[in-house]
Amino acid sequence: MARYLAGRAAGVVLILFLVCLFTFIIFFTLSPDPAVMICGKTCTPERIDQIRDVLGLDEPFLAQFSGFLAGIFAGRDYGAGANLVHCAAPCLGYSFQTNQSVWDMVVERLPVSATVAIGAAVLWLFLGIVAGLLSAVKEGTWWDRTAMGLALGGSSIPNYVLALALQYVLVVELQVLPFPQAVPFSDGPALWFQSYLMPWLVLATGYACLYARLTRANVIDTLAENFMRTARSKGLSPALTMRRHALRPALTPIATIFGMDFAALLGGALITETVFGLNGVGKMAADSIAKNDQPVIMAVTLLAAFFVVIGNVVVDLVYTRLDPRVRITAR
Amino acid sequence: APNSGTGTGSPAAAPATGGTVHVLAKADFSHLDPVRGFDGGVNNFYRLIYRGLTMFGAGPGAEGTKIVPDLATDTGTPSDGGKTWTFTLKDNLFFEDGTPITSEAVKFGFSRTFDPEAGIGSPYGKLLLDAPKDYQGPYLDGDLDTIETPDDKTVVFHLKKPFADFPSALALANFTPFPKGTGAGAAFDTKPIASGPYKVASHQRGSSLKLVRNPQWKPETDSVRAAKPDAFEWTFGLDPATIDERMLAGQGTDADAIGPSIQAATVARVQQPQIKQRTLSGLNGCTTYMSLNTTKKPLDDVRVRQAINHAINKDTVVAGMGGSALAAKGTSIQPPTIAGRVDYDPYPYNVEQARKLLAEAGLADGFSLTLDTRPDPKMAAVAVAIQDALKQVKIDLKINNIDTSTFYEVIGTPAQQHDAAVTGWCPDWASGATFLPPLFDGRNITAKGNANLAQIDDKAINERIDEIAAMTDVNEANAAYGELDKEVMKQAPIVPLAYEKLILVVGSNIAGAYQSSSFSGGIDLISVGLAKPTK
Amino acid sequence: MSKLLVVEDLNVTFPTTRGPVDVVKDVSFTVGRDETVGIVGESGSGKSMTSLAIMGLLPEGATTRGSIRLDGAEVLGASARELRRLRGDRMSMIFQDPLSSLNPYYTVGLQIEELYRAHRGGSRAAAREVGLPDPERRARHYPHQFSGGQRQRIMIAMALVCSPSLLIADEPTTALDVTVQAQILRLLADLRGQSGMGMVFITHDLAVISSIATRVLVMRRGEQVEYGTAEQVFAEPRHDYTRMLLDSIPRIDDPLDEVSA
Amino acid sequence: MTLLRAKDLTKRFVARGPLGAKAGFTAVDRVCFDVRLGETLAVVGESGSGKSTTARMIAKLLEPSEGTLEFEGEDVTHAKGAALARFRGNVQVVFQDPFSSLNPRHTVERILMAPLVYQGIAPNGSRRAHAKELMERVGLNPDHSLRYPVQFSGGQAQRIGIARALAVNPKLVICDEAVSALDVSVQAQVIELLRRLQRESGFSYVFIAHDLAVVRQIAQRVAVMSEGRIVELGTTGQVFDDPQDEYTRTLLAAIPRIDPEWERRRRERA
Amino acid sequence: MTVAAHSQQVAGAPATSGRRVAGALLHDKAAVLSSAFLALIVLMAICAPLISLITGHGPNDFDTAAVDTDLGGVPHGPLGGISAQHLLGVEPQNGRDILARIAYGARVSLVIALAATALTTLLGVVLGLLAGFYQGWADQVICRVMDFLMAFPALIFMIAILSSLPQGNRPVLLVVVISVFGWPYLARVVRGQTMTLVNREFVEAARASGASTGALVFKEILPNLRSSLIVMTTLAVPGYVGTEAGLSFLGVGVVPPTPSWGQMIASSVGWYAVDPMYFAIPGTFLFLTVLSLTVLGDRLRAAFDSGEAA
Ligand SMILES: Nc1ncnc2c1ncn2[C@@H]1O[C@H](COP(=O)(O)OP(=O)(O)OP(=O)(O)O)[C@@H](O)[C@H]1O
Ligand SMILES: Nc1ncnc2c1ncn2[C@@H]1O[C@H](COP(=O)(O)OP(=O)(O)OP(=O)(O)O)[C@@H](O)[C@H]1O
Ligand SMILES: [Mg+2]
Ligand SMILES: [Mg+2]
Repeated sequence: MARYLAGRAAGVVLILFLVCLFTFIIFFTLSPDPAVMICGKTCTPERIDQIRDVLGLDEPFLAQFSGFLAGIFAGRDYGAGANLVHCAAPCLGYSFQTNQSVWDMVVERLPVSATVAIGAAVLWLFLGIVAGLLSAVKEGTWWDRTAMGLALGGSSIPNYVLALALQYVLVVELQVLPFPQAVPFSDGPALWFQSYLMPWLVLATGYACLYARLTRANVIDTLAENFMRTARSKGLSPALTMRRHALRPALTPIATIFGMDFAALLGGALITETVFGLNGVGKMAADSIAKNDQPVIMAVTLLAAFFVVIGNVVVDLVYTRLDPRVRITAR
Repeated sequence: APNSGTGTGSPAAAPATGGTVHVLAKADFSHLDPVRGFDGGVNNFYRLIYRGLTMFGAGPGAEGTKIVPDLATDTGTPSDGGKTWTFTLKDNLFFEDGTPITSEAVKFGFSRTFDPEAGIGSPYGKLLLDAPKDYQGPYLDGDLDTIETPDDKTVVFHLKKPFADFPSALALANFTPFPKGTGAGAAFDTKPIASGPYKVASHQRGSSLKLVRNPQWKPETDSVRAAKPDAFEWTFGLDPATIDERMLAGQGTDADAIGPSIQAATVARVQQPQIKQRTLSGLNGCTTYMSLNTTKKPLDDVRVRQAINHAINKDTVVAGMGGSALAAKGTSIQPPTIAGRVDYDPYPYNVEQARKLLAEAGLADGFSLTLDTRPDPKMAAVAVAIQDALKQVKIDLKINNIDTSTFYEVIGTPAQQHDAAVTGWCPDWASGATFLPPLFDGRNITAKGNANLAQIDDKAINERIDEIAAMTDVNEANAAYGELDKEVMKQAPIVPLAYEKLILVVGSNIAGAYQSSSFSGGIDLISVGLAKPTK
Repeated sequence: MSKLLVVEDLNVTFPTTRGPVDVVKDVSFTVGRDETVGIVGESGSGKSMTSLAIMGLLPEGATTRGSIRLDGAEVLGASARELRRLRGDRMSMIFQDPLSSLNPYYTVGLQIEELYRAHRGGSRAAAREVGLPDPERRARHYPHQFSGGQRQRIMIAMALVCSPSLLIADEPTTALDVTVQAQILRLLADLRGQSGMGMVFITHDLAVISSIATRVLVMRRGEQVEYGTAEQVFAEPRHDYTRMLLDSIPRIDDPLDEVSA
Repeated sequence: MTLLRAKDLTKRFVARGPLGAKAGFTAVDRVCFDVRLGETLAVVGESGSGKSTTARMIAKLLEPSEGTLEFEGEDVTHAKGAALARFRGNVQVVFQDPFSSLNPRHTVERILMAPLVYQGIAPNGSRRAHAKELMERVGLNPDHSLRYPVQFSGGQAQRIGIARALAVNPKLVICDEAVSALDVSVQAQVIELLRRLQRESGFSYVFIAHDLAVVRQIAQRVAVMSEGRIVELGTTGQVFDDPQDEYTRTLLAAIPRIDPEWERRRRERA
Repeated sequence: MTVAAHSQQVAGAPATSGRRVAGALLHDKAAVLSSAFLALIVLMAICAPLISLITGHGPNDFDTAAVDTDLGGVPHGPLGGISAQHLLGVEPQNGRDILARIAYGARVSLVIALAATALTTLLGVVLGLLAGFYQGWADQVICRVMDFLMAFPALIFMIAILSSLPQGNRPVLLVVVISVFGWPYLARVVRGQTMTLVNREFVEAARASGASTGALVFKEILPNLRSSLIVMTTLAVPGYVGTEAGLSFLGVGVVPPTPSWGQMIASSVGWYAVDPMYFAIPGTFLFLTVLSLTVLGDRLRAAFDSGEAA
């Protein structure tokens, strides 16, 4: 176990390093020159050179890359003379656009993304699994057809359409919710809840649809197993029969997907955060891409990669826990 | 809700003192440090917290582009044929922290534009002032000798060459005075030192910004800023469609709110009388145009460029930009808000004429062109409209989408630029001086960051530009630019497509709102206020 | 005293593309308290289907006709809730295929435990009595870690844990060696004596049937060909099939006829 | 001639405790035996004594922890590639658990054709006909060839497993309680089939069973296992008539019998 | 006679089971309707030029007369400008015919979505199965590659790569890029379930029957993954339609004015309050397509499953 974990940790570090390296290479070779963007409309070549110099963009690839890595582990200095600033480890640099410390930006925005992700995940797991389970149990009934039709419809509607439509109906027409705004929890739980409700709903819909259909398919398969007959022969309550015997085998594949989906969401829900004006990592990513703010892009990339890789490790660990037959072969 | 539904009057009514004006915005300001930020939106905002020697006037139409004194007693005295400018400061001027605003502060503020890291705003400081060639700003190189401060109230600028429009340049916020020695690094981006009627109370990057009154600002020293509300509050990061919905609904504090221009899809919804009466509409002062790369075949032939000018149906272009409510047909290079601009239409829509010109050029069978554009819906619509129009004259237009973040870099690099590009230009102030020379002076063509997209290098035009720049009478110069516009269009290096309009819906409690021609048609923040402030 | 279980004219039908197939046809028998009815017969003759019908656990699609009464109450067509109350507690079943009948995701300990918890009562010592060595440790193991016979004993333990009044055992000892089998048969006989448990015992081992069953039902192709006391069926079989079956029993004292080299 | 020789086969299972602590358990302990060509070796013994584990190891489905395995004189303990393929073609297995060893998503026909397909064997006539013929041989209705495993009874499923093992012409068939779920008449039929194949094609069997009567009928030699070890190995006659080991004696004593009185009465009536 | 016998032999198993399945599907109303709808869409895509010819509207022809340019370009008339002229109405602002754009858009959207789905499914299933089956270094390698692809900022990469590549054949490029980054999602699910199935006894049985690794993985294990696969692949279709739209929106998708359903839906977003039909029409087409695919997938599975007991 310890050896396995050590191996995985090494893998995580390797992947993160590769992601950094490749992202850096893309910027270095393919991506636009941020100096030009900063330079603005009345721009001279000298000014571009000057900006490149200030941002360190004129250095060779390896110097830039090692500087970036060194910053993460040991911190680094920016500028010279009176303008010198020390950026303590873990240093992700400063935004080209706003000069903010990228680490601070991430720390500030992560809670918003996490709130969005966790709330939505709770919602979609609940909705998806309950709907899928009910549909499986009532296979072929009108409930099953309706739920699965809705699930298909839900997955055919893009996020942004749903977001705006929901806003139109709930806020503009019915006026049951205020216009969404990121309200911190300290402003009162009710307000906070209201403000995140729509993002949760929107994000959860797409996932819930997938999870409902997957749950249904897997539960139907499981229900046909002989051990379900045994469970029924025990006279357990239907809830317990379902939850314990049918759901666990059916949910193991869903655990895999959930790990991936949730980890990806922690790295920011780009569209939803943008549409609802939530100041999370996703919006930061969208903004930084639009403005070619490379330090910020690097940071969100690294953050998302970190979550994804860790998510995958967790999924693998959970999987061997969930399915005892797998455990025996897991090194 | 106290102020929703029934409007308390038109947006133009005089505002009362007090209350909080809310502003709904898509994105946060790039920088609070005025030496760094430089665009219509942020310049409009800077006027609330910063003061300069001169400023743009307050009022609709031409009022808003007039240069008026701010900290200075007048708009400056030129001498030495316009090479030296002297300004005198008013009395009783203080910064937010109580330090008096002196000539030293003016000089310090101006010299900040030379800092290699901070001075990324407008280029005029370096372009105009006769500073040592390698001067790197006050933080690295100390004082700047070419700005004299004979006493606390007098400041004298020495320019490289005569520049009649210098007071206009000084109206830009980049030259905001600051107490000597402050603002190193990015200090002002987080904690600016206000000199205007408001100061920053709190700023959460990307989500909100709150301004409150600056008690050190003395109204009697300021004849331009009305500064009626007690506070301003920005909400950033909102989706455009959401902003439109909120402005239409006008619930709660949204009644006290102003926002950016509505989207095309919302135009039909602002036609109801209750909403229409709180709607402002006007030009944004920019020109949307298609540049034609005169170095590429067959665009090097003026007849081909003229034919393209004739062939493009600007009505469909306007439709693509959101219809007549959101754009007007473009005819001349300079938009109608520019002083001295002549209204004329050198190339009316005429397919026959276009065919004839192409036939003359030996291209009756058409050819193909590549158009650089951004994947922005509006730009895409314009590109498709052009494509559709050029089909009639057998020109096969290929659309090359360039990611928004790289677009300007690509088209500004002659080596990468294709045959044509759809883009726009806004002047820094309302005269031809910041419109025609950057776009059509052949000597400005650079290998990177090029603005002369047509790459036209015409001796006559270049010379004329120098002549006009040397004129000391601003009005005379403006009139000359109007004529130069015609001269340039004879060469047809670009196709003026449209002048974009803004439609602004304001909250029902908003008063004193008008569009300022100096800030891309945005609502002039120093005059806006509330009709009935609630406490 | 009323009978514990009365099965009357039971029919089980499966739909197939070639029309409905009757896998159980008009089967009738009764089980009294403290009585064991043995069912023997051809493989595929409907023995398991009959027992599943009693438990109300027939696979989806199967239809039933007839009547099954447990303690006088009709089981066929009883509500799900009613059945649930009966199952595990009043009647329980040992399934034929132990590996696929155990949930691979849970330890066997939990699978036995949950039944006990659901109905309370009963004896938890069952696990020990089926002869699994080291029950405490093995309870933490998963089904795939057991041998065939051990799984079968787990199934038996599970069925007995709540001391049901009716036990249906579908080939419960096929995977057990004869010593363990004898031990299990003794255990079942004891339970029958102590708590008056009735039992339906399905097996192919006629010797086992003869030692445990009070009455015997012989099935073939879904039909019941013979039904009577053990003694009558074994000593005076009436049907040809029964005779044939009894004649086919391999004999331990018959040595291998030497044919191969 | 020796077909298969197992030398010191040992299998240890490592069970993981809740905290990753390992506990070793030796399921099969230094087992040695050989199977001769055309012979039936029966393996009997206590439940959980390691019979199936041994069977899995000699079928090369489980890596032995120790020991070697020879087939036709060739060491196949670590056989791979072509050698393994050859081995697979020669050794077939009937599994103890009938349903678990049948792919629930395949029709019987497909299950029965699988060995042919996997080993690239084309029988005379079509594979499908071959599958139907196999079904008939083990007493299944060939019309049911398109059914799925769940649609069969336990005994029928077991016969599908037997039919699958016989689909190719193996030299050795390992039968792990292959007839336990069959009624005696079908059992007799299947045993007869196995013996005929042995006579005609020289099949060898490793026959694991609990039914000692069946063992006596079919096996030439018997191995008795207890707690992972072979405690006795000898000809059927020796083991049954003169058991040496204590456990073997207990085993033989526990065989259930029909009341001899009933037997007698029935014979008299007939 | 010989011919018949021969053909029966060659066709082998699929012939009879294929015929049986087809027969079962023909009796199923939902399956027939779904197939009919899919056929209609394919036909529409193929005959798009014909549709334009009949209606007289090309997919990129402006019709400013059909929209009100003074009102931001809303279509004249109710229901998004549905009229005898424009059977499914027109786009706001420029008045392009929606029917023509739907027909042409089907080409791009369906080709991209279906091809990307096919490719991701292929890659995901094959690599997922192998990783789950071997569980040794092969698993390690495949898993690390998956980790990398999933952790990699695909969007940034696509923008950088696609915008610096020549226009070329965009749809092909899109399919490749989407698939390369898309397969690990499915592969991980497949891998997980495979790890469970590998230990099942029937796999062991097949191994004993002499099955090669390939046969074990694809013939024995794969059929048992069907349920998850059907769900994931059918839902991947709308997902990829959306991805294409998103990429187009970022300027790296198909080049305007080429219509695609995703782009139509994306550009309809702002108009939801004024011209809901603009969204409803492409949205409905997408929904019905996915619904048809799902129903057909479900029914196919049921028909294959039923065996004798359908
Ligand atoms: N789902 C099904 N569809 C059609 N026929 C079925 C189905 N399930 C079982 N059968 C058939 O029903 C018959 C009776 O099966 P059952 O399991 O009751 O036999 P059994 O007497 O228990 O046999 P065994 O001793 O082999 O276990 C068998 O012929 C079997 O093929
Ligand atoms: N995967 C495993 N992990 C741990 N222990 C195992 C595993 N498989 C088998 N065992 C143990 O190994 C021992 C031998 O099992 P095996 O299946 O070989 O017995 P068997 O002789 O076939 O018994 P039966 O007659 O009951 O089938 C048993 O005690 C069993 O619990
Ligand atoms: Mg049975
Ligand atoms: Mg065994």
